[in-house]
Amino acid sequence: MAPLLSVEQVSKSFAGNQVLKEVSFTVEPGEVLALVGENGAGKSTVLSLVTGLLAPDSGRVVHDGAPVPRAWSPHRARAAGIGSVHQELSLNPHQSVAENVFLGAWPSRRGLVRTRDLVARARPLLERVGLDVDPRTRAGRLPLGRQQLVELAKALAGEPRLLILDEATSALDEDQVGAVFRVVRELRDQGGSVILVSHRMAELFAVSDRLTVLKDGAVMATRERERTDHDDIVRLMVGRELSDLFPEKAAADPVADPVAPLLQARDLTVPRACSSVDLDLVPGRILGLGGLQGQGQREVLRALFGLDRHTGQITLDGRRVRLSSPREAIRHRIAYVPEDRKTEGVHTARSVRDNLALPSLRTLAPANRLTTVSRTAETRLVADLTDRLRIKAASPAQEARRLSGGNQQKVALAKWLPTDPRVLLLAEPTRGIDIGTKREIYHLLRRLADDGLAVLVTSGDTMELVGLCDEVAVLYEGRVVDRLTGSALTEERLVRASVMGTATESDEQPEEQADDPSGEKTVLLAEELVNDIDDSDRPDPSGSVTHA
Amino acid sequence: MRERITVAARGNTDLLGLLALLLVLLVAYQHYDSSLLSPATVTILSAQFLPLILAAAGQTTVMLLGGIDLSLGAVLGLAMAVFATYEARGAGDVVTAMALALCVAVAAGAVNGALVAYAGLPPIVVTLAASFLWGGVTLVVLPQPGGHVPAGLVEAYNNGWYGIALPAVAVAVALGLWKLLRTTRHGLALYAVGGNEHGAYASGLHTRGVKIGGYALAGAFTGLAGIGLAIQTGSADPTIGTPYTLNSIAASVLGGISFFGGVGRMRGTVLGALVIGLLTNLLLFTGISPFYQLVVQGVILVVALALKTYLTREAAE
Amino acid sequence: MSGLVSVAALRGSRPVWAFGVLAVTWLAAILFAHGFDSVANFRYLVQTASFLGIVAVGQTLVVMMSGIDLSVSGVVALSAVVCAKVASGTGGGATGITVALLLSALVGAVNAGGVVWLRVPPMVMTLATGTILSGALLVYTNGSPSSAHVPLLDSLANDRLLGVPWAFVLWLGVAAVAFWLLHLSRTGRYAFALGAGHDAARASGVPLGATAFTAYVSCALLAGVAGLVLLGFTGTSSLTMGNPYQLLSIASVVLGGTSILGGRGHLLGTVGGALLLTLLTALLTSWNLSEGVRQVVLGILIIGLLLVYARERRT
Amino acid sequence: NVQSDSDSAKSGESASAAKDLKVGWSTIYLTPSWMQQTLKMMQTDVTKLKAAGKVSSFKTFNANGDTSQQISQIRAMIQQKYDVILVDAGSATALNPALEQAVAAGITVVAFDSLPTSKKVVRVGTDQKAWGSMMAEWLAKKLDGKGSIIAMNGPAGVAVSEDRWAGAEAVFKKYPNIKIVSNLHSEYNIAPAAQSFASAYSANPDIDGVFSQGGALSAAALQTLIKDDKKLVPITGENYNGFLKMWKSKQKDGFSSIATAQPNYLGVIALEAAVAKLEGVKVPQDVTVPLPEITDDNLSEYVKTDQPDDSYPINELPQAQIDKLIGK
Ligand SMILES: Nc1ncnc2c1ncn2[C@@H]1O[C@H](COP(=O)(O)OP(=O)(O)OP(=O)(O)O)[C@@H](O)[C@H]1O
Ligand SMILES: Nc1ncnc2c1ncn2[C@@H]1O[C@H](COP(=O)(O)OP(=O)(O)OP(=O)(O)O)[C@@H](O)[C@H]1O
Ligand SMILES: [Mg+2]
Ligand SMILES: [Mg+2]
Repeated sequence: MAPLLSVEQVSKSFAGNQVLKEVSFTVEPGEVLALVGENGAGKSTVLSLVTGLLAPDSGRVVHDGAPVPRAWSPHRARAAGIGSVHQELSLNPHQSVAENVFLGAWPSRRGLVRTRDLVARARPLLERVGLDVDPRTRAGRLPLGRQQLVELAKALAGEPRLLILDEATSALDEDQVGAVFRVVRELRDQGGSVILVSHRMAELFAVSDRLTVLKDGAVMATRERERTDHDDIVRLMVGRELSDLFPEKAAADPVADPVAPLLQARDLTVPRACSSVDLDLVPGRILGLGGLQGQGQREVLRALFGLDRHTGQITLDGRRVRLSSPREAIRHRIAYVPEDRKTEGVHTARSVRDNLALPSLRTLAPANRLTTVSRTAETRLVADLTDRLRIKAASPAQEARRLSGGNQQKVALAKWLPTDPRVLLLAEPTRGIDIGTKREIYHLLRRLADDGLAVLVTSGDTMELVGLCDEVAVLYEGRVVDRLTGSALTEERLVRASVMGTATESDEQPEEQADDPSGEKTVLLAEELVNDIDDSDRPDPSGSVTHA
Repeated sequence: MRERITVAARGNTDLLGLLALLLVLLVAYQHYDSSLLSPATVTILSAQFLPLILAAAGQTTVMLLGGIDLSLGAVLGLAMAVFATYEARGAGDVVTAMALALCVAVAAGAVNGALVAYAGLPPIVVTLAASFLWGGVTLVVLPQPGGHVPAGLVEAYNNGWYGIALPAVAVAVALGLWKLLRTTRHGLALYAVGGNEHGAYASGLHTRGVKIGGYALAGAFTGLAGIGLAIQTGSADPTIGTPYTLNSIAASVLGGISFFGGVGRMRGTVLGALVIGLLTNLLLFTGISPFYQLVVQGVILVVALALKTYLTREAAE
Repeated sequence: MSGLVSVAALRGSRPVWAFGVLAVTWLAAILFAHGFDSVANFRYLVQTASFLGIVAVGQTLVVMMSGIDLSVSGVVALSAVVCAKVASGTGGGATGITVALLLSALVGAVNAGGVVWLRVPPMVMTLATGTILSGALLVYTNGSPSSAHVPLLDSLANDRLLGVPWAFVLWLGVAAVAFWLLHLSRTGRYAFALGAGHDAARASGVPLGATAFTAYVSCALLAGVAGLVLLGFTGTSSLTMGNPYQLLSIASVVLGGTSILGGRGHLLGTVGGALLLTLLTALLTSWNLSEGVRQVVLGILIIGLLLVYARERRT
Repeated sequence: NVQSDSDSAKSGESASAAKDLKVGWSTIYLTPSWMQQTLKMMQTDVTKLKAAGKVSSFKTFNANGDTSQQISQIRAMIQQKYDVILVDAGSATALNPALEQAVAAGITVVAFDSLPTSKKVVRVGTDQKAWGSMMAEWLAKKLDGKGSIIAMNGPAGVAVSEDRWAGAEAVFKKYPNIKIVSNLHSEYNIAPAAQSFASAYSANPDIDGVFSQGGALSAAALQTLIKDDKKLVPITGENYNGFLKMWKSKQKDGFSSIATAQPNYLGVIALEAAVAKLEGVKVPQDVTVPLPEITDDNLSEYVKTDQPDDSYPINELPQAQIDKLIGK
């Protein structure tokens, strides 16, 4: 049978920098192809050629047996049955979910688009992706993960035969991922095809039939799923073995050997997001905030950085502090790596150099704001940081938006290090980050903790929380429902607490998660749990989460 | 049900505020001019406000696309000039003149839109340069005030036609058409492109076409405003349009249109324009010294906007 | 290799383009237009460009942090009118200048306050302060602005230093200080960061208020300086004397390659932009065209030039 | 037709009713000093008329350059039942419907200075074309009918400026040897005028004269020549004090000029005309006030060295002459 899509020998350069080198791969009907590779390997770029966002310099894309026309565009691609969820969200935050689902192809009767029609026709699509929101909600009011699901519904609205998911699950929690995979399998079973990009190995192995590995813009290999494993793929991607993804945890046991907390939050409440949260951030330890997506994790972090208005007491070194603005927080040596790195984490239009130097300008020009910034000190600082975090940039003068996502993330983190922070707040620090870089970041965080920092991390990735953190507080509808440490910190208990919203008592038999590097069990577990629990019991963060 | 009402109210907070402000103004107005609600006064006021309302509608269309139109005044003047000079040549056919003026304004808008869509220049820059361009063309068409509009038309517009306030009807029709357009794909596309241009493009929208269309539509509104002004004044004046640029921006912003695109409603703009119009009239009635009129106008604009920002921020939190 | 890199960097640099276009236009004017080959003409052009240029330098500071100042026209008039009135009254020249500059700075502070604290969009805020200013000036002067001859301002506007008009020297001096502020100092970095993204700047600890105040106050101060120089140049003040500088200062900034959206550009480009705009206007004046055609040509020229080097990249 | 019938009926009935009149003045600009001076003269006259019990109130409305707002002002005055509307129009044509509506409502409307084209209102003004031709004629004679000149006009598209130029152009057509090397437009504002004059002048340094149709423009041109120590060619002018002062101080260096004035007493005449009309006087539709002529000889009667540059010295017009102009 002829492949549904074949990419043949495509090359692409941006301003002289070749990012795709004669890349070829095919997708058969009824197949799920996973595209894997490090950040910046060229996955999104090659998919952009398929979806018509970009045109190749050479080579061609053959769809449905014929090369795509020269004037290939997202419009034509959509019309030809290619649906896509891009890495960057393409929703209009100001329009309703229903309007977004049919964006560009609104069904109309006699030229008029009726809201009632839109809503009625959006409902089944939203249901299909496991999204329980009012289709009339403004898309911008939804948390990121739900927005990604709206994107998926939008892609499905075009009734695609080829579905492209470029990190479409990066902001999803486990049960949402489960819903996405249901859709993927459904589509495959009906003879459709899917191209999947993800940095979560577990997901790739859970649904894909074949995996194509890209490295530095070239195809390294394509493997059948049955004939490969986690380590093999990682080796192809990174070029070497990757041992110990997660670093050793902190040696000290907090119960036996209590250390005075550095930052204490009591009764922390952010209106309509979280209430009465108590947290202790201890130097040398990494605390995780777990839970389903949108249970207030994000707001806790934002409140601690002075970005969201809150009530409650926060003490630092035993002294009450008011954190009413980021400047206040920074003065107390708190650093924050935001979830939305493109708008809050880095200045995408500014150079790597400018980004890295920005929080340190005080030390680079110490006297006052009118002092000249020392170029030599700045150069030294930038060189040191790019070195230390292995930031891959053509030069420090390169604009941040030209970096791969992973390297942008590193910049967002690296820029705080010279400010000598004591508390590090990280929201989804490895979202969209390749496994090699993830490992680097985990080890970096542990080193920072060992140096005496107190670290607070949110993540939708259960495995990450379990592997990285010394303790995890599970949030449910804005409240801490469980705290897991030591041997109680397992994926199973974490998922259970997240979904049920209650503390699980003791565990009879903690599962040996370490043996399951693919994490496939967790995904399946989540799917099971989702099916068990009646939808009405589950929290509905829509409308309850505001974007400041 | 109650929830619905609160939802609706929350969505309209700024509009409710504006509406309240408008009511206050109307009451104050009534105090000075007890004939406020008589058909004659309605005619007079609507004749007076039509150009600003329509110009603000044009500005709003561009702002919804995330742009801003600094050439609006010039295009308004151009439409006015074309309309009135065509008449003066004695062709006598008002409809042709209107169509011609409208076409010119739409074309000017489309040129602006094409420059924004294809040239990759920020709208504020394009339209600033275009304001010289269209202002110059206006001077070529009509070097000095003049032109002619049939007296009957002027009379009917300004004093009513069989007791009907024609300008009010025109505004209502324009708004109705806008509402209709809002519910077509084109209208939704306008908001989609204004809200997230790249996303809209990646989702398969012809963003460039939508932009050009939107600017052309803005040109149509502006052209109608120009024609209205020509009929109101019975003539054309190449320099009369200039103040409309900034006034239309003020009305739109007051009406809740965001500078960043994708947010706002036309009814807000209409309210904004009415508030500005009534307020200036009211200042005339109060007999405040002309020296202080400018000060008061500026202060009120700032206070209204600051208040609105404050109130809507509270509501959003 | 590094030579190659710098050539490429130069080609990508908009201010360089602005000066390139300026040089080419000037050369063309000297070769093909009548009267542009004299020293006197050159001198006059740079002198008159200075008035606009000083305002435009201030405007650059505000635009760079993604604001815009439409009140500069009002401030130019304010400073000239106040200085003239004080100087011709009991105050004397020095007091006049001081009071004028203080008031200008105050207007800048009000602009910044409105934008930062009241969160009124810059365009509307500065428009409103401009309107308020013209009303306030009416009240202040009771409608009759005075004329005054302040010797310092007279020689600043009209005399020359080694054949170079003092006004031009002043402009370059002002540009140098602004260059340092914007491109070398910490505040400048903050301004760029703010212009490149408000949220990221806030989350990085950029002092939003202080930066905005610095930018708006500097801009208003420079508009005030321009008003003083104009007062020296014409010997008289009027309530409308700032009007031409409102939009032309913005046009200069943009022609100088600074992004109107902020966060990108170079102060020196504005110097080139103001010179270019003055030269273009002079060139158009020297052709005997009707005013309408002149404006059409100017509009097309500006768009054309911007298309060459001031396009914003997508994505 | 019907309208003029009711109009005359009204004026007949109110023949003796010039008592406690409510007077309003709508002006397109209030900021220029010419307007300020006009306002002051009018206020003085109002005080007199109030003392005589003829006028009860006088209000000024400033449209600040926005003609549409001026229309609102006129409508507001109609609604508030003013007896007299005075107007300095921002557009030659745009106010016609509003003004005619005021006339139809029985209000006495008198326009002055910048006039609307409507034939239904009393218009007190000077002949702008005559202004242009007076200046042009003098300049042409001064240059013996030949030479190159720079022309300086007000903003393009503004009636006053276009009219003055039309008058001048007609004259220059008669002198084929006078070459207009550059025809400038600028606001009636010294700085931009100086800027555009300087660029035109440096392109044509060998001109023999300057036609200017506004005082600030003339001052800008003369100032440029003086500053650069250039030959002081004849420049036509206006009673802008800054210009008059320079003229006077350079007279000994051979500078020669002619100037006229848009006299500030136009406002007073308009006011008096309105009152007279309400008293039953047959005021002519068009009151054309003669243009004063300021020459090298009578210059010292006008120039006021103790007053600011930005003022327009003019001697008051004797009451007798006003009465004659308005047909008393
Ligand atoms: N518009 C652009 N201009 C210049 N370089 C670009 C552009 N888009 C992408 N690149 C570069 O191309 C390379 C491939 O980027 P791409 O986004 O395809 O990577 P990716 O494999 O999707 O990475 P990630 O996993 O981080 O999403 C990167 O080095 C990136 O810096
Ligand atoms: N609104 C849009 N948003 C994003 N991409 C677009 C948009 N419109 C067109 N494109 C794509 O951008 C690419 C560049 O288009 P095109 O070459 O026509 O632009 P251009 O005017 O030459 O601009 P540039 O020179 O900056 O690339 C094309 O692949 C086109 O499909
Ligand atoms: Mg990618
Ligand atoms: Mg291109």
